[in-house]
Amino acid sequence: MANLKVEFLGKVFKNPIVAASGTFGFGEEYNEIYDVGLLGGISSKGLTLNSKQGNEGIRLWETPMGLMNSIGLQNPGLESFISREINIMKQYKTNLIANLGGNTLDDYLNGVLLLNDSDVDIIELNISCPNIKAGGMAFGIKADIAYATVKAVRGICGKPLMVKLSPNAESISEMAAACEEAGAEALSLINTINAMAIDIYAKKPVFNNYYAGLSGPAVKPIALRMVHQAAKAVMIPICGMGGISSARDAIEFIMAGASIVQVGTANFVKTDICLDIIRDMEEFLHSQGIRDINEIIGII
Amino acid sequence: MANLKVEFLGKVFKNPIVAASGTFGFGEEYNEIYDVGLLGGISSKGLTLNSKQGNEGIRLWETPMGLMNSIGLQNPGLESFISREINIMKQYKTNLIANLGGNTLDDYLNGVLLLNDSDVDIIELNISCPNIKAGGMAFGIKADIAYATVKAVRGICGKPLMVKLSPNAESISEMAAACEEAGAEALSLINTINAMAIDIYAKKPVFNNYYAGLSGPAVKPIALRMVHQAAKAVMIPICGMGGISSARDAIEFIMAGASIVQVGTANFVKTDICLDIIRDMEEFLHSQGIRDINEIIGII
Amino acid sequence: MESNPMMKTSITKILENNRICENIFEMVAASDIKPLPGQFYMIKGLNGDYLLPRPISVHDYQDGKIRLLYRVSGHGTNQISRMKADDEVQILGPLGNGFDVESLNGKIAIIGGGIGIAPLLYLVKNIETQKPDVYLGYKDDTFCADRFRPYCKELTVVTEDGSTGQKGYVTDFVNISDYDIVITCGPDIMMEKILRECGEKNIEVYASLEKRMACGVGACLGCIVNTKDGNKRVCKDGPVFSGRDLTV
Amino acid sequence: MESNPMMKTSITKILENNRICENIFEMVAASDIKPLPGQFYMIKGLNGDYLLPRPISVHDYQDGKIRLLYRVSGHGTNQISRMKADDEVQILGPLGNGFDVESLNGKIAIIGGGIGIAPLLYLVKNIETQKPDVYLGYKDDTFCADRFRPYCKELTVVTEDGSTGQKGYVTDFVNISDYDIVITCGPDIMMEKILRECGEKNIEVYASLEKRMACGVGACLGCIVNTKDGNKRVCKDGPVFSGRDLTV
Ligand SMILES: Cc1cc2nc3c(=O)[nH]c(=O)nc-3n(C[C@H](O)[C@H](O)[C@H](O)COP(=O)(O)OP(=O)(O)OC[C@H]3O[C@@H](n4cnc5c(N)ncnc54)[C@H](O)[C@@H]3O)c2cc1C
Ligand SMILES: Cc1cc2nc3c(=O)[nH]c(=O)nc-3n(C[C@H](O)[C@H](O)[C@H](O)COP(=O)(O)OP(=O)(O)OC[C@H]3O[C@@H](n4cnc5c(N)ncnc54)[C@H](O)[C@@H]3O)c2cc1C
Ligand SMILES: Cc1cc2nc3c(=O)[nH]c(=O)nc-3n(C[C@H](O)[C@H](O)[C@H](O)COP(=O)(O)O)c2cc1C
Ligand SMILES: Cc1cc2nc3c(=O)[nH]c(=O)nc-3n(C[C@H](O)[C@H](O)[C@H](O)COP(=O)(O)O)c2cc1C
Ligand code: FES
Ligand code: FES
Repeated sequence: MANLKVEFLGKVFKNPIVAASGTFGFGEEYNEIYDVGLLGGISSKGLTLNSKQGNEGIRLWETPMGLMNSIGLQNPGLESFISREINIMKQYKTNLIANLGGNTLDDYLNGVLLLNDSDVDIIELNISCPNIKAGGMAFGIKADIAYATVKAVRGICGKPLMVKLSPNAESISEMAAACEEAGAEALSLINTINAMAIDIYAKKPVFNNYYAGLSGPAVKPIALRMVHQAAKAVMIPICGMGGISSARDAIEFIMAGASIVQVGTANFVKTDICLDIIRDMEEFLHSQGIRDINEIIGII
Repeated sequence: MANLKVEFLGKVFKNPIVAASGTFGFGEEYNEIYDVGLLGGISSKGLTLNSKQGNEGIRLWETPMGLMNSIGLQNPGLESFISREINIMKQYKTNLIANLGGNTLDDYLNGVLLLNDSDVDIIELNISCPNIKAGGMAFGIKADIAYATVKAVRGICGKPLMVKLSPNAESISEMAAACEEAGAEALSLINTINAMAIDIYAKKPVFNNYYAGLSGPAVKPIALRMVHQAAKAVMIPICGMGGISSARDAIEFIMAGASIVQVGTANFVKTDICLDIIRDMEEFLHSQGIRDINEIIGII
Repeated sequence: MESNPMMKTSITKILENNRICENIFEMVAASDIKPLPGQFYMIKGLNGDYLLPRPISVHDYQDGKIRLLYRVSGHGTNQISRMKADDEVQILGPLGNGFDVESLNGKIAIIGGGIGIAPLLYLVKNIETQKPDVYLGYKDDTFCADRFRPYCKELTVVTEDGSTGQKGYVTDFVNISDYDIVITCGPDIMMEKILRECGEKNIEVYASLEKRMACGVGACLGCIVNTKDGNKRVCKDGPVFSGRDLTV
Repeated sequence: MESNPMMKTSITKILENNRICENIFEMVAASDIKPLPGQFYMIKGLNGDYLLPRPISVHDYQDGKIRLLYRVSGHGTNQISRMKADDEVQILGPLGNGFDVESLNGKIAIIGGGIGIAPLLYLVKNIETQKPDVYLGYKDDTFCADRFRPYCKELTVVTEDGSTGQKGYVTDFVNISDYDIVITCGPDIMMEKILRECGEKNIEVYASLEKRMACGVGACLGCIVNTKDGNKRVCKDGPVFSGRDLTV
């Protein structure tokens, strides 16, 4: 039996597989299908200070081995989260990551203050949501804006702070380094890649916002490159994601420098795929005579 | 019969379908299979001043609905091109685009000088090849470097000048605007996206250069978004590409702002796919009562 | 309308996958969980070159076998239709709320349009109190209409081209005011018309809705419909909605 | 060694696709172009979730039908193996230079390893001057060895586990010096050994090489092999190379 246990931001992850933000709700629905406590962690649906109804119009669009989404951060708001959803999530014996979005610095700061007193294990600061028109995006594109944001958040944050990077950043290496310097204790990447689809019969963009976020196996090779770049640019640990659909994919991210990984779109392809991935990772390590997953983190 | 004819940089394209650089050689091999003169144009394999042997090690890697390549600009060099390959290409009754790569500004300038006196219809300045270690890449990433390069080239260029953008640019909009301002008469995009693959058994990156360029259907939604962004940022015409595999894809790019498009990886999937695309585009226009393809260029 | 007593992902061999007409197919597969009428499954062939499973309603269920009636309307359903007996298929479900058949009392009209008739057979078979009147509208080919006959009081078949049954739109042949409850599934335009009319006449109405889905279980918030009570998930809170709640 | 008199992309129905043993399959499809021994085809099922066609050698050709013998070694060949008679397959070819059978004069040894035996049958059948000695090396299952018997002077079968024929590596059972010409196809390590030995002993040798391919026709420069004469394309200048030209 190979060891899959990893320490990340001072928390023990029983395995490196975390359900990705926005693809797993608050775990409740998937827990009807399998015990989500078997996962290393769950990253919550992206939360905002106030509840949000999200975007109008088509929200999902399939592409060749990819998925575009424009959910627009529909969520119950932080107050509801802290009084209700967090308690559901806490029942599962796994790490609870609160994914926090926002349009302005104040949104982030007020959000963090609320989460400070809650039971979440890690805050994942989402400076990269591509589906909000005003503001949200810029935080994730320019390294100097990201630096200022993370620095301010770090100043008041009482929880381990992981910053989620956007693949739309001007330079992933510079962005990663800026966030580290500003006090991020870990980085997660990638969020979805800005993309477009057109309904050629209607002669209109498919999404009301024109662009939407691309995820899934199609983006994996790009995500892996970015995780490798980020890992080379910083000393802090990394949570890698983007298209992971198999143990092989997960191991690639880990070898490229991720300590833990998130699985998003693949949950839609096969509801219990995370369990397959955990099982197959262990088998891979065993077959290769690798006794501990920690031995291969970042070996490339 | 709908009209597929487009004028682009003063040349008549009998249809908007151009074989993409690096995927079609100099047309010779594909012409054994079908009459490549039926295409709107052919963009040559990327050329450099001196001949190049290209990269060692694995050069191709399949990904979910994508292809990574690290050819490294293997080519016979401009002298050979001008004395030999160009004559082969000129036999085909179609537009001849010379794709020009380089590591230094001087490479580009000397290359353009040679091409000035040749029979090529258009020069496609490739400031974006991701597979050359030194230099090559930076031209395509920073808008100010691109500006300086294009400006210098424009100064001596006696041919219509199309600049090929990299999706790895910090900002596609700024890059497009910078190239326009520097004198580019058209833009083509996207080149391949930097990506990575790892051989988890060997614990090594698949490619000697670590990263390689991703193309094919997987990248289409990203490419389409970038073409739309570029089209909104400039007034000059655009040649769109990235994952086009069907008439539907081609029409999406045209609606997003491309006057002509290039088809690359899809040629590998089905050797004569360009002919299918041309036929199906015409059928689409006809079925939608669109009499002239020019009516739908950039309508989104 | 309590939902999902149980559901699971299973990979199973297709028992049958037959063409019914033009581009309508029927798949039969084993499933040991008895679905509620109106529930659906997320279906994916193991070798398809499409990413997401496709939502398909239960058309019938008997002796541990589900029947799915589906129309080839794009790339995914095309590939599903090419599968043969013994090929492996991934099935998640049953999903969604389904119809609360026990609450259906009174004179019932069931109105299906096109492939929207798929979920209605299993519903009709499970209405115990009183046989409903069933109205089925088609463009031309009138597939599977006969399957309804044994379970309904009256069956009205309508085709747009008049090739079978009455000629016209199915909605033109229903006198809504005759019924206590109306249930509908079909093209948006047909359902909207019925919802509006029932609303005006204050008649209880249920519609089974369709939205693009990713997770199918309520987690991704991709399949939202606006209701008077805010956003609802078609996959989890639906696909069956009461006209009272919808904002049409 | 002049190449490709003609080639084309065709979409055709599979005539047969049978399992031969463990993970070796054989596909039969119609093709009206007679290939040269050593040529290959780019093969793709119409519904596979993989992007690129797979290169597969001609194993045999008769009466307008090509036979392809292939090993399931990954995702694409796995999907190809699941296709059934009447499923549609896209075939591009014949491609590559092939063997120049007319120039093969003298005592010939043909050495195949594993699935590398695939292209050798059609070659052996087409050597007219003198029947060659054929050496086939396998890990365990000795598939298709009997097919060679009628066309060779002597047939030596070797398995690594000794379950059939001789036990050991096939290269241990060939006395290279006995031959004027050696032809080989199989694992790199086997071919390298043979190339080196033939080089030392100055014996004419031909190897059929494998490289990852995209276009298959010589345009993409993805399948390069270093030769004494610079980079050559395995798909167009090969797959058959003379030991004289290779740098091993
Ligand atoms: C709850 C529910 C039950 C359904 N029951 C049936 C049924 O019993 N029989 C039947 O024939 N059809 C049914 N549908 C519709 C069926 O899901 C779509 O026709 C199918 O998904 C189209 O897939 P495609 O690959 O052929 O089309 P494509 O256009 O290639 O699909 C692209 C993407 O859009 C989605 N999509 C396209 N059209 C629809 C649609 N109308 N509804 C939902 N998603 C769509 C696909 O799922 C896929 O993700 C149902 C839909 C829902 C939501
Ligand atoms: C000229 C030529 C002739 C061949 N003839 C035969 C034959 O007759 N029978 C047979 O069983 N095999 C043959 N092969 C090998 C066969 O092409 C590969 O086994 C097959 O492509 C593997 O595909 P996959 O999807 O199963 O593997 P995957 O590993 O999933 O393939 C991923 C990618 O790598 C490529 N690839 C992987 N392994 C090889 C390889 N060994 N050679 C070339 N490309 C590879 C695939 O084509 C694909 O693009 C031949 C190869 C070449 C180049
Ligand atoms: C439907 C959907 C909703 C998402 N919502 C969020 C979100 O609220 N916050 C966030 O940080 N990322 C969100 N993401 C991005 C994912 O967490 C993940 O970064 C991305 O999808 C790449 O991983 P994948 O390819 O495994 O899905 C969402 C992704 C999808 C597909
Ligand atoms: C094998 C290969 C070689 C390529 N070589 C070149 C090149 O020499 N010069 C260049 O500008 N682009 C080159 N490209 C990029 C293509 O021209 C095109 O920009 C890219 O592949 C996206 O289009 P596609 O998805 O249709 O292939 C190459 C692409 C491939 C796949
Ligand atoms: S499909 Fe994910 S919430 Fe309905
Ligand atoms: S596969 Fe393209 S050159 Fe050989």
